[in-house]
Amino acid sequence: MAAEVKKGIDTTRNPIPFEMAQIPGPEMAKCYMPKVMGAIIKKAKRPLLVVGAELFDDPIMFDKMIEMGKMGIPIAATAHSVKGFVDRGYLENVYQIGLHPLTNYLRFPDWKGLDGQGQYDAVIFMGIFYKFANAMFSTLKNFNRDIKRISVDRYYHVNANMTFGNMAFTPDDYHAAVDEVIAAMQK
Amino acid sequence: MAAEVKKGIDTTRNPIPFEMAQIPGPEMAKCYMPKVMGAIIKKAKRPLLVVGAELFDDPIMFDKMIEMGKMGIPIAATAHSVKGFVDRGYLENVYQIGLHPLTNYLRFPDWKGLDGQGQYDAVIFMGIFYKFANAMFSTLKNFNRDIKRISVDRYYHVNANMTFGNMAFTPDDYHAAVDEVIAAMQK
Amino acid sequence: MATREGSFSVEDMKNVQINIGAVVKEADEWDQEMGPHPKPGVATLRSWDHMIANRYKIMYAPADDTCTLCTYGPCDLTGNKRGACGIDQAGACGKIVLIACLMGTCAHSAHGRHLYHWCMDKFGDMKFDMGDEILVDSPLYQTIMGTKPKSFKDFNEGLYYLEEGVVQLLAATHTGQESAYIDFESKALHAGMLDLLGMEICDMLQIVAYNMPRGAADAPIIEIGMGTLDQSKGVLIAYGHNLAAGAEAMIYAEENGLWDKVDIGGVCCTAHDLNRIGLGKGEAKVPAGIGMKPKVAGAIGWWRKMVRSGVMDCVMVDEQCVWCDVLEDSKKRKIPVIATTDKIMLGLVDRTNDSVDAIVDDLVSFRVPGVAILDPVKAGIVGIRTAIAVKPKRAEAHIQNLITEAQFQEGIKKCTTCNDCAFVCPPHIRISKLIGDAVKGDMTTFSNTYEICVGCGRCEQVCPQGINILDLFEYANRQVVKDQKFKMRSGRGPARDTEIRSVGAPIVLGTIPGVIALVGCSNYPNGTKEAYDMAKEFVDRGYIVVTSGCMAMDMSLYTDVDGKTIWEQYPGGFDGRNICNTGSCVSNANIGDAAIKVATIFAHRNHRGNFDDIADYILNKVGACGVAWGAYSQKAAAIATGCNRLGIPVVVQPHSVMYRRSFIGRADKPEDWMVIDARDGKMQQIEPAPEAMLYIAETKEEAMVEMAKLCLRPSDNSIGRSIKLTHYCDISMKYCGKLPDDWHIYVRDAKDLPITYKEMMMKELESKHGWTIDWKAKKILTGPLRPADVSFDPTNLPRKIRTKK
Amino acid sequence: MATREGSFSVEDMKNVQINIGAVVKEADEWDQEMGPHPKPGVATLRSWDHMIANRYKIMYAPADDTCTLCTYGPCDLTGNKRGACGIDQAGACGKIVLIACLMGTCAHSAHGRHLYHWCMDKFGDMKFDMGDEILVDSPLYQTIMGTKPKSFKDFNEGLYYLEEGVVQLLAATHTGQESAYIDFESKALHAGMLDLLGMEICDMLQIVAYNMPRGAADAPIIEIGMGTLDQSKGVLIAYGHNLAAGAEAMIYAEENGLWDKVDIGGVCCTAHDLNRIGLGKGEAKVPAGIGMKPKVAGAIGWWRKMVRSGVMDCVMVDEQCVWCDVLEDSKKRKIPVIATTDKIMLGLVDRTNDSVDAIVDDLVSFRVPGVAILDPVKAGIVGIRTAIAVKPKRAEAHIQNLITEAQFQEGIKKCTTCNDCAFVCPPHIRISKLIGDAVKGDMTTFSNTYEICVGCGRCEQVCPQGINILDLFEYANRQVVKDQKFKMRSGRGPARDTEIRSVGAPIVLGTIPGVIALVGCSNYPNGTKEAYDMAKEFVDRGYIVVTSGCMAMDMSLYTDVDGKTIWEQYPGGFDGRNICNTGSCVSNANIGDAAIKVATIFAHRNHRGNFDDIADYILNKVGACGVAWGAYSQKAAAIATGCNRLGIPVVVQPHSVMYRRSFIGRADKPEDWMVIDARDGKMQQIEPAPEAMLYIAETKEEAMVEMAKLCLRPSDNSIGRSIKLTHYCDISMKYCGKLPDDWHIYVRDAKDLPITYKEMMMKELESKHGWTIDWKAKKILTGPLRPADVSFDPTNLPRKIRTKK
Ligand code: SF4
Ligand code: SF4
Ligand code: SF4
Ligand code: SF4
Ligand code: SF4
Ligand code: SF4
Ligand code: SF4
Ligand code: SF4
Repeated sequence: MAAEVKKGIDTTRNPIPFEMAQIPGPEMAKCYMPKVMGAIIKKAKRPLLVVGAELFDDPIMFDKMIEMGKMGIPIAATAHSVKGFVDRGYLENVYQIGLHPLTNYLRFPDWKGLDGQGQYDAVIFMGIFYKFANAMFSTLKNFNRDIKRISVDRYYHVNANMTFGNMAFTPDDYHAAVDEVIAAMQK
Repeated sequence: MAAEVKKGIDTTRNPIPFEMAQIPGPEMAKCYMPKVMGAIIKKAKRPLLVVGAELFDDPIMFDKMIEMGKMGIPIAATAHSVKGFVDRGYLENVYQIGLHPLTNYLRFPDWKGLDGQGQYDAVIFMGIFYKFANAMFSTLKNFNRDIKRISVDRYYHVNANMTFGNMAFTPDDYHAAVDEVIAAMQK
Repeated sequence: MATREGSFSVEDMKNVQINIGAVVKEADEWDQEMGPHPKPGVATLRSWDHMIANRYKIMYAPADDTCTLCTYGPCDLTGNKRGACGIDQAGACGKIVLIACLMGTCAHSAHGRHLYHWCMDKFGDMKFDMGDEILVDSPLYQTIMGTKPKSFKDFNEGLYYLEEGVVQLLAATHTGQESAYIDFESKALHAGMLDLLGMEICDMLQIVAYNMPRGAADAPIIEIGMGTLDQSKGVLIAYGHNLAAGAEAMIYAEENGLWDKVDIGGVCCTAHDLNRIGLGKGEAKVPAGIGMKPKVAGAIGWWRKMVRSGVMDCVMVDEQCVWCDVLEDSKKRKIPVIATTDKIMLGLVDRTNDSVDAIVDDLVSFRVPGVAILDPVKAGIVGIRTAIAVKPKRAEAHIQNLITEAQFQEGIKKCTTCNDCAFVCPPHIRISKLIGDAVKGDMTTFSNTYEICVGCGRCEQVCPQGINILDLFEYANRQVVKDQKFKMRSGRGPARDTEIRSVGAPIVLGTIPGVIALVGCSNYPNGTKEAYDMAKEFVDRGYIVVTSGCMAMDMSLYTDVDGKTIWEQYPGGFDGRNICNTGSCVSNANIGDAAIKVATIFAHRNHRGNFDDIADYILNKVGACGVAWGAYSQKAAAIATGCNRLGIPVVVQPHSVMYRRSFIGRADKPEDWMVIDARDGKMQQIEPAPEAMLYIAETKEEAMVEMAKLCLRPSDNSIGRSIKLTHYCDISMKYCGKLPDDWHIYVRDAKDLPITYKEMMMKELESKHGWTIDWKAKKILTGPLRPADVSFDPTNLPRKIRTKK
Repeated sequence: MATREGSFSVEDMKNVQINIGAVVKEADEWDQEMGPHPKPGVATLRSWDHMIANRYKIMYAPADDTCTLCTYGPCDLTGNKRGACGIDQAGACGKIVLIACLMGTCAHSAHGRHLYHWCMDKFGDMKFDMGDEILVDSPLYQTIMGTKPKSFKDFNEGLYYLEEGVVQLLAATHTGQESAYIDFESKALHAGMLDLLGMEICDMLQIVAYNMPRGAADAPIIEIGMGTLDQSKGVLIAYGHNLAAGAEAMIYAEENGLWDKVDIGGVCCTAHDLNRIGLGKGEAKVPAGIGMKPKVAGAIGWWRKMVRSGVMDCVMVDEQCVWCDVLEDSKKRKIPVIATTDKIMLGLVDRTNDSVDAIVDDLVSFRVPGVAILDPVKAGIVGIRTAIAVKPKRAEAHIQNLITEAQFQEGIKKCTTCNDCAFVCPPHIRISKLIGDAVKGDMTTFSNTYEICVGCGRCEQVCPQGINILDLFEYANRQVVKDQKFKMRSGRGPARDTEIRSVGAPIVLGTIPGVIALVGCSNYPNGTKEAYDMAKEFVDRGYIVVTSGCMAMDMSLYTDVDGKTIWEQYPGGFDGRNICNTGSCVSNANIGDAAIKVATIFAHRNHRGNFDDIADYILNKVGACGVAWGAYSQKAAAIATGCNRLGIPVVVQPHSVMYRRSFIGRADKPEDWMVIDARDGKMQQIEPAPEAMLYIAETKEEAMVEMAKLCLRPSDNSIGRSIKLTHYCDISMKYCGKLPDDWHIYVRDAKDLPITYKEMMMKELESKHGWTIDWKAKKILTGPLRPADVSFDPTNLPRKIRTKK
């Protein structure tokens, strides 16, 4: 494992939708390596990190998300995930909003964003119930293609533009991959 | 081109259904190199070559099919493609039958074959209108999985088990690839 | 509903509405006893359906391996796995088939229901009178309902029956309801039967209300083609299936003497129907002869080509088969759109209650791209007035209807030969090749493929260079559009009783080799000319050829060496070597009607409430074959399925795999081909005839071979069988270069053999198939499945046995 | 139909059937004038729908990027591209939504139609009498149809209206018909409204025919759970939604004194309905009290667990929500199956016309795995006799109902941790982890996930090792099954007029914080306990909580520390801190009914033929919120859509994304939140309340926060607003650890503030939102969107303006 971490986790394997039958059509997500993912997130002008309630199942992820938040990326905490941030005392740029209304806002070019500063150009999903995240990605994929759809979740997210392969059963690798993303963002 | 032919045509590129929106579900065909394809056809105990009317658009293919027929593989000539064989004076092991009734027979394990000798274990499709071939592959894929579904057509055939990638726009490569298949069968 | 016969008192009944319901008994008017199945329910005819399904194997070609119908989904059903609800892939396919058939059934029935309300409003309750030559005037209605409609309002019972049935059937598609694919198919067959009924009601209503031809073999010859639209007038296009608003436009133009200012062109079935109005000999509540005034602009496949050809000024859409981007396409070209039914509202503002002046003003000044007007009278007036007034405004507005030479050149230069377009083109046109040729100055490939292009517009949407490919086609075919002026016979309506009387015996005995019904839309595998080729082949061979809808229009666009269309080449009777245009798509009911009439008029079968008996007769004795070539629609799926329940096999084109289900027999299983001999109840092995119920053909050539074959029936006498086999073999020889592999299994006797091949065939029977022949007597001694037996009376219904076993 | 009022002569009318139709006028019986929209057509209420859709944005989440509905397909619609027919992705989604809603509508309506025929047959035309305490006895019928049904046969008009409407709507889904997504949604809303009507007809019919409780707050407490089925008797399971055959089985058991030999367990809605029979105070044509005899086996999510638990001897299925592998699953375990309606035939032989003896003999000797019997009386008798007779036979046959310890061990050992199963498990259970723990001897994870498993069986189908995972679950939870014995209140029926009178003002003013209707099936994101948790949270807070169907059953399986189920903890009235089980899923009509009754009984609004007015009242003034948690079915989609048209917002669970469409507002666009003040016609800005019409929540915690929020209404007075905001904020504090970000936009006045947070909030309003506060007077000076105004009369209908502008 340690060796692997050094040369980088291969996040491009197992491009199988975590719900296997989710095969939407000819356009399906590509898998990327953590470094590329990190660099692309870094390059985004108005990124938004969208995190869901699955983080409670793997609480260390809250800390990683807070790390990202501290780099200045605003966080939309969906469902009741904001509780995780409250518990950790980090609410700096954290907004409490349902994924459904959030996605609705995202699909309109004229939305001004959670901070009133304008529409986002990239959303990064994480910790959201697979089917729900998949569907909301589908909304954006079909109805607002100006926003880059990124998943840094442990699943292959077929309706994203950029995703990892499935890492649902290799949590250590997954955590290491997220760390690599964060590291790449810090560069 | 000549060089390429020597080291073998890469038939595994462009795995995009020739009718792009034909994305049936989680199980989709793999692309194979001509030599592998040839070897697998050769290994089949009861193969059946199924050829359609698109051969009239590329008549040289009739000759290649006859080559295969001469190696002992029976040929089901669908639609009015049998005319091509009549014109070339080859009717040895050629049967005139519609693809629809043929597929219907193929899906029943108790069918005795065109020669009464028993059900086939592999079908090789070629020269059939894409959507129709695709659908008949789908019938077999879903309702008789004992028969291997092989396409040696110029299209990526998503519902086959084994197929080439798309070579619809590179006829020379395609012809060379079919020749390689035939060569591999002769080995 | 609980009902009681007899008299009653109306006293003490205040404030009640009395409906005069169905006639309970009418022994004096109708000499037929009620059959066993009036108003059959969902499961009433199930054993008939299961009989069909046991012989004609239900075969699925799933278009999706997954199901996404409920919140458990998506479920992966690949390999006939079950989803969370427990349904397997076959069941899931059956469900989609049922839904598709119901969509088709509803399209026709809802059309019928709308016409019912509209005709009652406009004309009142008219007598249902099909004229002296059509006494069996509603064969499907009578067979299914067990009653005879006497006036419009009687059709209400049929519509209610239909509507109740549809709701029962659609309910069964809910997740966790029906699960067995065979029962989904039984229900689909029921839906198909309801569809036939719905179409018949629809067509009968409009024939009577609008005084259309009632079985007129000499229905007039009318004009068809984009070139027939007079560009010096305002051109109003009536597009869809429901004549109401289009008819009002015609009446308004007629009454106000506006024909010199406006030309009306019909697209799709509305075209057929507008061109039938007032051409009949019945009660005339509409201006006589008015149906000669509009033009048939063309079939649905031409729609996007029409829009781009700049021939229209205003579009009035009604219902069904109206391409969904009609508003966007028209808007771009400043062609005002009027939506006239609640089935297609296009998101437009409902202006039904506004004044004509205000609406016309908004449209001709382009303040709104379109309006919805749900009153046909108002819609018709607005349509005519807008078409006339907008023409000069459109000219003033400098709309670029057509691209220039420079734009064409610019367009073709942009092509990178990426072939993205080829991956989405239904007929697989190699567009980059066309463009490449044009770059080299050769426009012929563009012209040659104009008719092959189905006008779907998918290529334009995926072209990364933004090339408007349909505009290129238009440019390259500008002269073709101008020259598109042809002749078509106006829809003649159903077969007359006298016609049935004269062809009944020849059909049943086989001396008329078959009845071929060609229906379909625009999704031809290889261009519209296939419509002409197939019709020509069979009418020329002496078959009775019937056609309707878009297929009838498309085949009109080709001529023989003398410049004659098929309508000018052959007469329009219901007879061999004739070709009938029965009318719009709802007139497809006439195919079933004609088959029923053979049973009831020629063979004196009781059809009243007796569906399965009639279907059994048709299956065994009436050599009819439907062909849905180019069909895209769920209506076509419903029609084919209805024909199947009625015992009529259907051949479909390769795109029809999207319907997912076919019915096809296994010729190798003798046990599937056993029938009862009604004379004594003994089981009798028969040859596999007809071999399939729903057959998918890869090419028109294969289709034609199969059509001939599917006209074979167990009841053919030897002369008939010989004639039928002759055509089967001839067509195979013509297109396949050889005899079919299975001709011999249809031979029961030397007399069955085609005369031209007789000698050769007898030799082959001996040498290849091991039959024994008495060469002196030219007789077959052993070999055939069964002997020829002229009085053999095949049936699949035990109740038809005449002497008890 | 053309009708004339007045008298007429019946002379000269031979052989006609006279139907007594609808009552034309009844001014003397009903003091309401007819409203503007009796029997609204497809487009009649379109402007209301467009108002909804303009405020609550139609949002799609396509489940498929391609369309495969016609022969042009598949078409790639990714990125809102258009298919060959011209439809875009949004339109294609709208079409699927409409189809799904129609499937739901038809499931209920076809059920109603069947019950109509059956009740007329069995009971004759009974007086429609809901008792003295329910005088507004058919609110939806009256609102939609504009008439009052007086006896069963009057419902026929409603059914015909429904059926005609369904056919019109389904027609619009045909390729090339409707294309604008907003019009598909208007049609879906129409379908949803028809669904409410269909459910009401269905439930009203059965309540009267089977003498069920009519709004009984004290409906009896009955037994629920697999453990309640007495294994010493033959156990007959009645599975589905249509009580007809199950009721006959009960009556047969009762009349023949067989209850000591047979136990009847209901699954799904049939369970609710069987347990309501004869418990009412109306005309008694069924044995009194008989509804206490059967047990509620459980909700649909338990089905496959039940089958595997070995508790049943014979299964009788009727219609709807019956898993499609019922026959295969039962066959394997030698449990005879009886199909009793034509909607679910399972491919079984139709034995309706055979003798009971012959059928029972075939079943108990296992010669056939099942039969179809379409006569409920015969089906009921066969069911009882088979259950009793087959029990010993099944024992003799040594069927292995349950796996052994050894088999369990063998099973778990086979697991390779490939996790294929995890990729298909809807609630994402890590099955390999459960097995791994069991290998280590720890069964707790198997137990903890038993209720989370939705019993879909997908895991078993993909396991390459062929491990029967549901069998493992059964083994690990054997004691749980035995102990599954709980109490549920029997379905009470609709809210009584007196109940409405007493809660009307508190609801409209907000002092009862809301009406929460919990409905749904079995597809809970995180197990059945969520049903209990959500109900408990709101009933405890003083909301009126209403539930039905499977949700009502599932919440019965949990108890408080005293061992009491929710039914034992709270009374069953339609009041705050009460919880009502209205009955089976068709009783969901009662939710709409209750809302209408608030408008008509409390607020004296005319509801007759006045749907949009009533919906407008509800949207603006009745703080009700539906929750379809765990819902899988198209019926749920239809119900939610019907509620939406009636102005009731609905929260759904995350799997509901499969419904594809939601309605959700944009709080950031003030122009979307303008209403008319009916007092003077002026436009008034309001806070976004309710904020959404169809809201998808990710977790039950989010759902609960949203439910509280969706009970907010513009008409809340300050006390009410303060109470509602208290709960909204409290729930957010409880589950999210903080106040919601948007609480301030709902504050119009200091009196609106929750008392507990008042001080803190006022500070925040000042510091964070820049409002100005008069700290001495504790008043807000500037900041709110609008002032609190107790007589504000919000409406979206211009016709409601009292004084002209
Ligand atoms: S209907 Fe059945 S197969 Fe389709 S998604 Fe729902 S559970 Fe799966
Ligand atoms: S519009 Fe014509 S050329 Fe373009 S994809 Fe369709 S059929 Fe092919
Ligand atoms: S998609 Fe456009 S650029 Fe590509 S080949 Fe077709 S026409 Fe040329
Ligand atoms: S033939 Fe097809 S496209 Fe033409 S009108 Fe009939 S159903 Fe519509
Ligand atoms: S219905 Fe329209 S989008 Fe769907 S397959 Fe047919 S043409 Fe394509
Ligand atoms: S049956 Fe239970 S464990 Fe298996 S896939 Fe379904 S929900 Fe998961
Ligand atoms: S699919 Fe079977 S073998 Fe694989 S992890 Fe699941 S239970 Fe174990
Ligand atoms: S709650 Fe759902 S599963 Fe249960 S009976 Fe109602 S619709 Fe069926």
